[in-house]
Amino acid sequence: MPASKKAVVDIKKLSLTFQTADGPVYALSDVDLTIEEGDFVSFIGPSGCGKTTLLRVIADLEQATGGEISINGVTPHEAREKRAYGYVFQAPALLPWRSIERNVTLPLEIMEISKEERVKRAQEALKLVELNGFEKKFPWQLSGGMQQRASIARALSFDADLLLMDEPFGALDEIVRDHLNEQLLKLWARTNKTVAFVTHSIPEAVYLSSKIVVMSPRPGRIIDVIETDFPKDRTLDIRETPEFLEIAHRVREGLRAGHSNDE
Amino acid sequence: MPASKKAVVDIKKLSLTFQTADGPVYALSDVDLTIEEGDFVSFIGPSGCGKTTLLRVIADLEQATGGEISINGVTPHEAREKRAYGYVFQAPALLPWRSIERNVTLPLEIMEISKEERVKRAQEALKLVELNGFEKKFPWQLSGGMQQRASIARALSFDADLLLMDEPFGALDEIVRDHLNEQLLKLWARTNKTVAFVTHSIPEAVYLSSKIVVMSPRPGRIIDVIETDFPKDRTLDIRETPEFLEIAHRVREGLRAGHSNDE
Amino acid sequence: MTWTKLDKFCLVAAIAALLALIFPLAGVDGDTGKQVAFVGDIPGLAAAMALSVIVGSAFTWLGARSITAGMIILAVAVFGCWQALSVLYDHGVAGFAGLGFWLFILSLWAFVWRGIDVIANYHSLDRTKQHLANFVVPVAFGVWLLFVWEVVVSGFGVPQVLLPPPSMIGERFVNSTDILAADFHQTFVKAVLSGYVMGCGSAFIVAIAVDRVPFLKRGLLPLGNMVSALPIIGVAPIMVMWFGFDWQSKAAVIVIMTFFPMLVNTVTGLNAAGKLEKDLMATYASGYWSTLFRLRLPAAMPFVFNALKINSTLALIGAIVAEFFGTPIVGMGFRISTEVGRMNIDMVWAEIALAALAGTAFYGAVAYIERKATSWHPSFRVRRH
Amino acid sequence: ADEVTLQLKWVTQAQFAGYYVALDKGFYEEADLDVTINPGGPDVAPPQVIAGGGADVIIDWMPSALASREKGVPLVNIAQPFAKSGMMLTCLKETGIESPEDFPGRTLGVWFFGNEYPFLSWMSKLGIPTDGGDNGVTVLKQGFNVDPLLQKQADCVSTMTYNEYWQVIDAGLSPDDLKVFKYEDQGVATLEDGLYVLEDNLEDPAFVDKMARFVDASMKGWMWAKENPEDAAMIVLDNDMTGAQTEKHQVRMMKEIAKLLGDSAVLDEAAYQRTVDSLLSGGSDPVITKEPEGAWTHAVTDKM
Amino acid sequence: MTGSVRGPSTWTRMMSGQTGPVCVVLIALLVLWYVGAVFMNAPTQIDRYNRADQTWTTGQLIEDTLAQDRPILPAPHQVAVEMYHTIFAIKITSKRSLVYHSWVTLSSTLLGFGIGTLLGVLLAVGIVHVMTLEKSLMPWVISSQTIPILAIAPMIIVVLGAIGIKGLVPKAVISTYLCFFPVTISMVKGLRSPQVIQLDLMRTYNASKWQTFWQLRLPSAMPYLFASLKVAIAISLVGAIVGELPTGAQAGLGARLLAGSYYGQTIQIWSALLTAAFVAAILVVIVGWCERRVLVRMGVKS
Ligand SMILES: Nc1ncnc2c1ncn2[C@@H]1O[C@H](COP(=O)(O)OP(=O)(O)OP(=O)(O)O)[C@@H](O)[C@H]1O
Ligand SMILES: Nc1ncnc2c1ncn2[C@@H]1O[C@H](COP(=O)(O)OP(=O)(O)OP(=O)(O)O)[C@@H](O)[C@H]1O
Ligand SMILES: Cc1ncc(C[n+]2csc(CCO)c2C)c(N)n1
Ligand SMILES: [Mg+2]
Ligand SMILES: [Mg+2]
Repeated sequence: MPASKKAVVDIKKLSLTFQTADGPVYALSDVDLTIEEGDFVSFIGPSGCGKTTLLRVIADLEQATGGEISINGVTPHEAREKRAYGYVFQAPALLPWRSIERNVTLPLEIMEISKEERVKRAQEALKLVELNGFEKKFPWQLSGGMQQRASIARALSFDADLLLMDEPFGALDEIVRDHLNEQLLKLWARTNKTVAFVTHSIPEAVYLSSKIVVMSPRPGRIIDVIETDFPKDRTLDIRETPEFLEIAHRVREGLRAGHSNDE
Repeated sequence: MPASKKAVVDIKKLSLTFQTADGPVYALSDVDLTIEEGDFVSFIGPSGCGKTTLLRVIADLEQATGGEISINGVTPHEAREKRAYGYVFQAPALLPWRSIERNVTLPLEIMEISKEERVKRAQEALKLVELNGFEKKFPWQLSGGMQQRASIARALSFDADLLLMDEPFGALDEIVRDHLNEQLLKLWARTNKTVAFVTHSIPEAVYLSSKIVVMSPRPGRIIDVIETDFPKDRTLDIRETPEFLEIAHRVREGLRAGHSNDE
Repeated sequence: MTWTKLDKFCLVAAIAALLALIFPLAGVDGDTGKQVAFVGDIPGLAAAMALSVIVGSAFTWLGARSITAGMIILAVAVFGCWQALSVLYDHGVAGFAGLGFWLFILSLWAFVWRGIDVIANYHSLDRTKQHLANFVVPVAFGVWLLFVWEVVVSGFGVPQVLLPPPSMIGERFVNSTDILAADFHQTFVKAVLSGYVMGCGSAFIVAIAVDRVPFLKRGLLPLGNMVSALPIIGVAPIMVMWFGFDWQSKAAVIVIMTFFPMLVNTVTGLNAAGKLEKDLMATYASGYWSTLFRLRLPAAMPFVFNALKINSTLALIGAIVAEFFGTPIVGMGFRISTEVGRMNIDMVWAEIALAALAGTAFYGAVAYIERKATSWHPSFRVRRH
Repeated sequence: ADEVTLQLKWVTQAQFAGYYVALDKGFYEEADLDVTINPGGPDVAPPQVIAGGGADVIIDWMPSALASREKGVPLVNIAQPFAKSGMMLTCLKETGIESPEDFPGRTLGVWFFGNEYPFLSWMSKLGIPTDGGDNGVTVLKQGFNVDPLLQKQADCVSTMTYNEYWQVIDAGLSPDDLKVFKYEDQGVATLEDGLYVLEDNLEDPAFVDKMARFVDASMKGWMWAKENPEDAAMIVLDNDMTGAQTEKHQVRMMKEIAKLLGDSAVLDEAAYQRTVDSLLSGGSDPVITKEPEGAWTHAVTDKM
Repeated sequence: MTGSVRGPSTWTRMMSGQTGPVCVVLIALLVLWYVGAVFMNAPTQIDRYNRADQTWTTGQLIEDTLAQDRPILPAPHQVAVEMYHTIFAIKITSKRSLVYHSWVTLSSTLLGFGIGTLLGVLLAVGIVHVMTLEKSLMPWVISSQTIPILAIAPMIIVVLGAIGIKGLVPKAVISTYLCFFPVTISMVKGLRSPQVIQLDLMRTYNASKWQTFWQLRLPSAMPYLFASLKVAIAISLVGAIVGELPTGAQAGLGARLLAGSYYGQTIQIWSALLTAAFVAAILVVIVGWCERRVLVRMGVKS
């Protein structure tokens, strides 16, 4: 790893325990991780292992109970105040009383960006996820997959340098998913954004990432970090390469090991 | 196809149109399909193409607006009254005021099965989906994937000959998913149940099915029916066979054709 | 330290207390033409004011965030309140309170608010401590309101026949327990409870019947909404005319008042079960009653409890009002309307206090049962924002 | 002109015709007064209103006024236009009540809200407990009308000669069906409808003068009303904002009221003393506990 | 129309809507009312016959019970005639016009409703945003409603009168007191109704409290607000009527009710009561109409 690269997310011995009525839930324990500028990091791990929780800690939506974390050298709280990142939630979280376009412009409105600019950027983002033509529709008039795409457009619209995406493509069929994977890769290659990406799909993780983080079941720990060296402008074809299959195999093994740990 | 086999689901020229405020929505059109006893039929197709709707018609939760359909030779309505099938919905649909165990025993209670028997069967079903130990928890205390598994256990608990499953494994990670795939296959091989299964995952469809139905975007039509002849006791290894890859390819092509039709 | 970080409430408290030391404590007695009292003559009050200045300025800079700080502030406030009362009654300021006195009350207000604020934001994993804090906050707030009432009424010399001070009401309350008990028995035990049970019970049963017959649902509910908008004042004399003077007519008024909220809520609740859940029951070919008991009634429970809570306050009010239109000579409403005419306003307020206590306890009981019975409902889970 | 606010004890009706006539016929204006008449209602306590500063002078019954005086509202009677009491207890003949001796065991309707004092003194004079026991009477708090009698929920109800009695008659009963006990006849009459002001105000000669003009003009109104009952009733009707009163009822009421009026507004000391004695004799629970002092004055009527 | 009827008949269409069933239920109620009137008025009527030593037939009895001057339960047509006379057959400026009285009541209702709604919303905003307010104030907001305001309404009128506030305002104060409560309770619920994920979304934008309020909390609370406004407007009418009782002879539906019961004129009571109910219904319908307008603008599924 060249030391020159800037660390965007720097996590040291992070742990998080939820206090619940039934006693504590250990969601994350002893997580060490550095995400560098321009990285595309995928998180993969069994359901309930703490992927979402980790992303939420990075986004200052959850407070760690131990360890240290800094985003661009400042605390997550300060980073949030600087609007340092865009977040795509596991569920679409669209506001039902706003049209698709106005949902996409919501963050821009809050950041007090001028009207024309807002509309322009929304157009671009919607085009990227192939939702142009649906600007004036309301969320309930769209299928679940389309809603999820709208929420991706919303996160892209304000061009943050760090993208946090929590299973953004979970509700989509394979074809659309492939297409969006390609779009996301293109965007990444073009803009040098840093992406943290949660997924359940091993091929997707391998295809998209520059770094794959494999997590173990609760309490979430990192059991493997796999670096890939496909070029940034990779295409779908790489999925057939032995290199790809090998990495996929390693991820699968890691996951399996975590699972057997569990039981 | 040997004519001797009994047709469990027999659909002829089925179509379904929703009347909505914005005009009619053509969800299904001209669907012809026979599902025979012991078949494992997967439905695959783009989001919003009518897969769920078709399953709902079979389950008598939706009335077709044209064509004919019979289940075991009787109407869907009669079949439902005979409790001919178990249904796993796309969402978990657990009752929040019942513990996991009591959610699983719900259908058994309705069918007036004795208490011990109920508890015994619930135990088995929960074990199958690896949720033993969570009997006394309430739904909101479980992660999304666990809830989905509980709902699968509920459908399995009462041993119907026909299983209708609508994307049951959508919210699960690959390992759990593989595991449940295996369990489902075993169950199918052992009991000669008939299964209708909706999925977005091509490998899953190919791996599980004896018949894959590829559907086109709205109005949902069947554009390809692919029969596989893997043995019933297949293992995960078959995924590497050329035969498997070839079928997967054919499904993908079908889907892609449907998509381009669309745009 | 910047200005914005200063504790503004403590600052207000300190400044107001300081000014209170300077401005005249009380006005001039109209008859004698003499100043009523000076701060300098009352060491207790002077001490309390000085203490307020010191503690206020100290916490202005220190910031009052810890629970100990809150306790200290509240203790100072309690001492101040005690001194203020003593000035009013022992030094004859009642009726003549001046600017200095009111400034001191303002200072106390700032203290009390800051103290309550600290305790309200207290979080503890120890359940008993948390419960204690959650209990102290509203009680302290209520006591403060009573204090303000007392001070304002006495300070301005409001005639007792208009509004008596709480101390007088409390005294009357304690001295008239036998009358209050008899009234409570007549109004609450006889009329309210029976009317409540009959009204809610019958509405619940009718709701289930209405739900079975969609025709009734469409025909009855819009009318039901209209009837619940009927002013009961009009209904009460009619009920007295029909059902006589005793508790039966009050129960009838309560039945009318509680019927429609319960009906409307239960019917809504019976439709609250999600489509998916209904489909699920359909796949089991579950019968009407089975679905009713296993799905629809449990799903309706939050709505039913909502109505039970609304009705718990409505019932008491209904009974009291109905008693204005004719009663035997016992009962809370009877007492209120009679004692106003006799200028025993303190007794009136003692009855009102009893009504508020009974109503709150009734509401609290229903809310407690709700919490136990529908603990699965999302609104009872921990809120994080 | 001097402003005067008068608080009535009850709703607008011929019971207060004199004041409305004086207003309508300009008698107040002639006396250089600008008078506002506030009607009362079932829950308006005139002593409370005057204590709160909502009126300069109120109309009240003497028992209630004296009781309020003990409670700390220093009311003083300045004039007493009504010389006789109009209260009575009206019973159904069919119940068999012939005399007060028949009361024990019966159910009687009584007005409360400060109007119960005459009844309570009467009962204590008779020695009949009012707690509902076997040898006592069961008391009901009677509502706004005479329904309890008509529907036989009570054996007797309180009525005024000028008002509720006629409602009973209007409901279809004839005087022969009824047995009435007038408080006047029973020797327990107390003074009704007097004018009361706050004691402090009387120290101000200007106020006394104003009141003198007010009482004088009011009495003019009363005399006019007595002479012209029909016209007086119409004036009352004009002032009734609810539009609920009927001419027939008000004319009849005016005629009955005329029988209660005295010749002048001057309080008769003997009548006052009778009222006080009756109230003091209330047994264990008298309406007033001690002989009131300064509860009346002739200062105003003397200046007329 | 000839030939086959296409689609459902007018009858079934009417009955599957709301108007049909409502009419049927109304007719049933009317019948019940007549029967009730006969039965409740019969004893006094028979009494009257007996007193007059008159013989009577059942038919005559029924006829007379439905035509009494002061019935215990007036017959619907008696009320209807009275309402016709006092609403349509009389100048609306007359003191006998129910339109006039309704207007008097309505003006204080609307004033009280306005203030009450504002107060209710403000309290809710405070409670949702300030933890201290929630913990200290909320229990008292609930307790405040267990005080029988109806019983102390006269004192409120007197006290306010004592400090020189008279006329419309005291009545509106009582309306306010009654109607702020449902608004506060539902608005607290409504302002808290955004899902956690939506609040998190606003957090990721570092939206200020006010931005979150305007963009998220307030729109989410709209359905709750309107549900409570329907209750509030009806209850504020009740408050205005209650406020009119102690001021006895002054105008308004409450004064009509009181005068009616003072003179045992049941017909007048019932017509005032029904008028009040109609006014309430119209107010609720107006609120419902506003609700639909707002919700449509918010793109909610119809
Ligand atoms: N607010 C909370 N209170 C208590 N426990 C929680 C809370 N949020 C999450 N958890 C628990 O923490 C663990 C990690 O949850 P998290 O949502 O991060 O899982 P995940 O890896 O995102 O799972 P999935 O793939 O299903 O989304 C889970 O076991 C969950 O039950
Ligand atoms: N009740 C309804 N009213 C109107 N349109 C409906 C209704 N239910 C479904 N549809 C429409 O019918 C079409 C088919 O929906 P369906 O739910 O069957 O899709 P699906 O294939 O299951 O999609 P997914 O993979 O997203 O679950 C969709 O376009 C949907 O919008
Ligand atoms: C609640 C109530 N209180 C008193 C009366 C009786 N009343 C009618 S006129 C009148 C005299 C007022 O000067 C009185 C006392 C009533 N009908 N209802
Ligand atoms: Mg997650
Ligand atoms: Mg589907």
